[in-house]
Amino acid sequence: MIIQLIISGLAIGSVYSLVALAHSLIWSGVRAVNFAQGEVFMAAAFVALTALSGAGRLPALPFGAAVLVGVVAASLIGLVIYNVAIRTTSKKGFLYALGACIGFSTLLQSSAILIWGSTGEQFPAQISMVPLRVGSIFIAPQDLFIMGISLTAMIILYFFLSKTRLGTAMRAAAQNREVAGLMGISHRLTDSLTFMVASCLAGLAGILLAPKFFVTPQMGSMISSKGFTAAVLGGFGSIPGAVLGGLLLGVLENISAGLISSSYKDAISFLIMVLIIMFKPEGLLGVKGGRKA
Amino acid sequence: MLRVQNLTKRFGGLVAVDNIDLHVREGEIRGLIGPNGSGKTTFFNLISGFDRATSGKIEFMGSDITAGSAHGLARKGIARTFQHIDLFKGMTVLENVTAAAQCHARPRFWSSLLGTPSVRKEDQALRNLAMEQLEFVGIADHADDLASSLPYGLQRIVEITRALATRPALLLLDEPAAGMNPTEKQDLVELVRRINASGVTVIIIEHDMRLVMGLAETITVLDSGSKICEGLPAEVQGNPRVIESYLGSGGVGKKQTHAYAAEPSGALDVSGASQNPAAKGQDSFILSVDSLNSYYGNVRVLKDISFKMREGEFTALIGANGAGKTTLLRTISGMMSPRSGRVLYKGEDITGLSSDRIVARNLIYVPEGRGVFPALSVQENLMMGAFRRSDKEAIKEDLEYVFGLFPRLKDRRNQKGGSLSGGEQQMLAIGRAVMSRPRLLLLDEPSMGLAPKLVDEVFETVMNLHDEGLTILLVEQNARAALSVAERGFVLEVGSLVHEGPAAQLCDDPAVKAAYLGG
Amino acid sequence: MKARHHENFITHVLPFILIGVIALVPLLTRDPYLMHILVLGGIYVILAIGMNIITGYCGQINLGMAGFFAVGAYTSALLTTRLSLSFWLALPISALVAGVAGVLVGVPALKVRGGVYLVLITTSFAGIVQVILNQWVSLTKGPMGIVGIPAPAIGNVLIYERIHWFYLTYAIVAVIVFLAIRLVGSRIGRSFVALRESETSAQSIGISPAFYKVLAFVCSAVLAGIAGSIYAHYMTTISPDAFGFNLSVLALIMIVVGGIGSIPGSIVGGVALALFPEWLRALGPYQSVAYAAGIILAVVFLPKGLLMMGVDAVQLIRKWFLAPDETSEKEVS
Amino acid sequence: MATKKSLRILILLAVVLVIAAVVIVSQMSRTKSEIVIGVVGARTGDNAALGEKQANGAKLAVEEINANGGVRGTELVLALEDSQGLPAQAVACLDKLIYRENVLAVIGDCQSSPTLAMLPVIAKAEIPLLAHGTSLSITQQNNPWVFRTRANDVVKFSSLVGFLVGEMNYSKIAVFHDSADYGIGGADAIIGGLAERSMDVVANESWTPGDKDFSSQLINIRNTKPDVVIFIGPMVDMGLAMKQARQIGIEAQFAGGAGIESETTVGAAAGAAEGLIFAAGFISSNPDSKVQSFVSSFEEHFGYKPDDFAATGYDSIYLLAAAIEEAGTDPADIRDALANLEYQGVEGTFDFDSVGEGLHTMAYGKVANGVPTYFDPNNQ
Repeated sequence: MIIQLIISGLAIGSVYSLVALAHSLIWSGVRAVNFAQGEVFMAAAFVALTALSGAGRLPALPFGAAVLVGVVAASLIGLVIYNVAIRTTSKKGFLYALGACIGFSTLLQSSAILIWGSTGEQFPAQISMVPLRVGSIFIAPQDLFIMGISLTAMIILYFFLSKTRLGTAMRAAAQNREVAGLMGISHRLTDSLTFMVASCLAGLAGILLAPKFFVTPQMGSMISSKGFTAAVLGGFGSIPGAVLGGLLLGVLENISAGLISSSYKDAISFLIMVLIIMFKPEGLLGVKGGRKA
Repeated sequence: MLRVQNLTKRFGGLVAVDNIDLHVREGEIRGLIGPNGSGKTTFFNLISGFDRATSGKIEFMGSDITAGSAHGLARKGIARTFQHIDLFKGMTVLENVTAAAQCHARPRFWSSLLGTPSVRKEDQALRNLAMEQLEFVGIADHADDLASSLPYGLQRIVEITRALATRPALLLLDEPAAGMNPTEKQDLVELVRRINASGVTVIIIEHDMRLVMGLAETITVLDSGSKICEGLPAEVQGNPRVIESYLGSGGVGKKQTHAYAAEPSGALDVSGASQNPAAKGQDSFILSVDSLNSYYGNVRVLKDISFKMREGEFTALIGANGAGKTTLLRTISGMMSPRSGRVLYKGEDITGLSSDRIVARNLIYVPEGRGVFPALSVQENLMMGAFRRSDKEAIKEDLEYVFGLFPRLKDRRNQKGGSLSGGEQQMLAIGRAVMSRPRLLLLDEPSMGLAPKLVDEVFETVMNLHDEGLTILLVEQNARAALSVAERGFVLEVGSLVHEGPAAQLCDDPAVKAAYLGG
Repeated sequence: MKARHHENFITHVLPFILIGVIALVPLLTRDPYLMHILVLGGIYVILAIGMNIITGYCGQINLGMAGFFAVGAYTSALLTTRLSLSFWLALPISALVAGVAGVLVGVPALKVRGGVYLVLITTSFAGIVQVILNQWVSLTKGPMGIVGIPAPAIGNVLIYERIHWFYLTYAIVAVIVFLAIRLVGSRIGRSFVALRESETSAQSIGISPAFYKVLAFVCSAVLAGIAGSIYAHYMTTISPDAFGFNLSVLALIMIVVGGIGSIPGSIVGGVALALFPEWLRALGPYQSVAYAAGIILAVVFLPKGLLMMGVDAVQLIRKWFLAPDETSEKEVS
Repeated sequence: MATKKSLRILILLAVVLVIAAVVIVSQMSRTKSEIVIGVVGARTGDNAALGEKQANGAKLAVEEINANGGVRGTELVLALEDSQGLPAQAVACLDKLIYRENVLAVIGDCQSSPTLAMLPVIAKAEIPLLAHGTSLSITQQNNPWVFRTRANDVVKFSSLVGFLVGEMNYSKIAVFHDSADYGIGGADAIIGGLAERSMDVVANESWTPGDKDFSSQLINIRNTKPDVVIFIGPMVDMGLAMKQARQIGIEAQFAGGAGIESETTVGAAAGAAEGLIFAAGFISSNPDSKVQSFVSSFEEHFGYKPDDFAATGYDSIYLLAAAIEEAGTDPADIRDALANLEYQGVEGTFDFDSVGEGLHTMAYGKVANGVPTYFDPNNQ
């Protein structure tokens, strides 16, 4: 029973991790927060779905290509959000960035309703629905698929950040913007890059969950806040923290829902958020007394 | 009235305030001086409750206030100003001061809501009190101006007035004269005297030695967290330890001859451009700065700075802190843009270009405090230096060259930059600069916070780089060390160049000492 | 001295002009549709003032207003439906309860370092409130909400007609505006602003951050509670879905659009955000897209808010038409 | 003095602005010549899908009616407003419809809480409201102007229970519902229905609307080994729940009320809905000719099969048309006409009782090969 809960918790958790990663990357890199992350998540799923099933004159693409299209779309949206909502308001203060981002999430959601309608669509499952049975435990192949892809994405991210010049530059800028400038690294570049990478992750998360969930214009709203909780839980701005936080949140949610009461599931995620912020603001893997959030 | 007993404050490993004893008599003016990073401001934060002491005891008018909260102590009668002006910008001057005047008044929520006569009378009283303070200080006519709209000097005064409005017994002034012009400073001295005369005890941190020496009866000198000397201004000025703490130890004097003999060997041509020894002969100025004026907000930090540097030259720029050395380098390297004046680099006007553009022209700035990327490995840090370059082979060579310069770095190539010692970080910072193939290298306070031995080591490498034909502009507080390695020297005092000459002569020039210690 | 007069005028006179002008609308039309929008607008204004006290004046970003609003609405609804108290008793009580909620949020909020965490913690509070409303069925009737909330009565006259609600709401708004102006003008308001501008300096002159931050939270919560109570009795039926995250966001947008740290700004913002979407109804399916676009533009392009923009416009007009008069004045002052 | 002047200008400016506002809001009033029917429903927000289907059903009906010469020779016109599923907004929509568009009658909202908020306004404006929310309380506000054209939860689920226990002889029934009014109301109805037969549910689990992951609750249900699991909640949620139920190895028969057979739900269930039994007023595969013609023309208009909500919108318009045809354009007459009307719609036979409940019987269906099929247990 418990194991069953943990496994399905890990599946959803790995997706939380991706979204949490997106939040943490942006925070550590640009000192900003993208409150429209959930809608990026949603948009990517819709775009990928459209690519997969083909639209108008466009031919239907294979899954892999569709994913690519969706992720690219997400990163472009991220770029726009940075340049319109974040960069313009950076001088005016957090309040304005917040307002602009929220404007964007509404914009994306209502545009989605206009383009794809509000009824939502089913994302064709990529792998069999038949559950694998291990003893009394049932494992949905889909869950394994999700975990696998998220893991790969995280590994790729790790290599990008640690092994490539641009990735290192992003980390450098995250640690000391001014000096990074002295190395000839322009902020505009790294900031945009950070937003695009983060949006890629959020987008990928959306596409991964699409077959498990149903693709609707509203699918992003809850995920984004779960992503925040996960990021804070692991330590806001910490990359490994985000991964851990996501998995942990997924499992905690599932177990508590299974053993206590399912109806208070969301309350639990909120509660975790409040408790962490109050008693361990640096999170599980964050630096104590690290930069203010 | 203030009695501090072996007060200590640690931040992690660093000991910012080291076992300090201090007695301040009722009604005196106490000067608190010391070079950068000597823990003066931390000391203030401890007394005023903004930081908790690690150990030790603070007594104020007989009561133990070691664990007092900042706002609590303000009500107890300890007022302070801040090193970097921190006014309520959105408020008018009067509002700023009134906010302080209500220090001892109860909130009186309901009566305020209903605006009962009594509370109105009280509010009026507060406003009058604030007004009195403004009149006492002599800025009453600015009462309704927005605080942020005032000139810098006046903002300092407003901050002092705000502190006064809490009717303190002890007033802590943190570099009140910073960024003031001579006349403003005169008024300030006079004001502090009047404040003191009105029965307020004053402790003042100040870098303008003339001012503080003239003002304080007793002066306490801190160096790297501990009290090194206390006494009358004259005594302090003569005290060798004080002079050393400011002007620095002898440094690598032995290398001086070497420094003069220095001829670009061109063995490894760091600048990438071919460069024959003769180049130094002709009038080819690699850098020429003319009548540069830079401001922080309303503060004029650089005043018509003009100087020229030849290709291959090694110039030291010295002066007490607050003199504007760093600002000058930041302006040249494009991290801030000047209000007026021009910076010519190899004849090209680079004034106001963004820093990454200027880097692209091989003008490299090694910032104060090194700016090592703490979470990047040593090698990654170095590679970031070569961010703009794509010539993989050459980058490899240079990497090896840097490791040649600093063998320690080679050993630690995979360590995180943050885990290095101060000296190693400095080497890393210089190495990183070399990686971007500098033509002109701006070095900011490489000796800061380093043990003398390391200082020598760092300066030696810098000299070697110069021998390799690199043009260097070195900024140093540690005047002696700097002058011992450089060929030429400039002395900067409160924003303007006051002396210029061969390093050897400046080294013993009394005027230099004056620039630091006044008198 | 002139600057001071100008300030005085904007902070003390303008708000009542605005309310007065709105109160005159019935002379033009008593059309229930417009009245409904304006009543909502009035409720929004109260919410916006609350938001402005905590966020605009004290600088603490609070995205939990929906939570306080809901607490007020449900308290009032339960008191009147279950214990059949009168609205006039339920209103202050629900304000009080909301105030207590304000303490519950304000105290933890003290420990929070920086804006983002504050946003997250206040959002979580609102989220928790909504979950409770949905799940504690025995008390709140869960998602079905509470039906048949009685209309308030003055003497034996029921406040039922839209027009009556219009006058009642704006009477309350006027009182609140009056008190709010007093508050922000008082030493307390001064301390709020001091904390916003610089917490360190505020401490250095004896202002206790803990006390004043919590106080600010309570004030805004109380106002949100009052707004909620009015809302409940006006709608006569409430359900959790009316108190979602969007409401908190709305409160934020209202002060950003109207003017941050300004009471008259709150009035403009509140009414504007009630009218704006109705105008957009004409656009049919595109309305919410246009709405979102409008928000983004407002946030990015009018940082000072609609009100100050209007005031500046007035200044410009004066510069153009009253130039001579201007000069004569300089001579005077 | 300066402030005096700016004061005057400001008042002027403010007055101008307000007048402008008033004008903009009160623009485009309709002429009374045509028969306008208002439709209130969520077109944005979480329940936009319901509103869209309801509106499409209504559109189709209006088109057909006008094609046949309209009502009493005049064309029917629809005025659609977006309630976002929020009470305050629903009231605003209603106001706009009544005082701007001069509607004769209103249909909607498709959710209960907005509908409840609309009731006082309707009572005051004295025009008929054909309500589509299924919460019982809607018809219990003794508001003579309210007519419900969908089976309420009690009717729907007690009859479902009757069918499952009576006809199909299932005994171990588990109910899995959302914690919103639909779910809770439905669950109560089921428990009540079972209680009549002195039985009880073996498991009663719930989820918060919008949840995506139900494993924990489903595991609890699995452990009670039920014959039937009845799902009640938002369409998407139900679909996901069924899919995940199969994924963790629940083999029981699935069942549910109207909406569960919708393409949305069946699609979301991705195969898990196969064999699902449901009770609905409307079943798109009902052989009845009237239903079939509706389904085919709806599909060709909007590209997807109609469901409960679409059918309700469709029937509501026809009901109004019939009533107006008979009684003319006086609201009171229309109300009385509706009350006495007996009408065969695509949802079944409408016969409004004293409180305004229209539907009292249910049809049963089964999902076969992904499509809801009309289901008659006798000839299985």
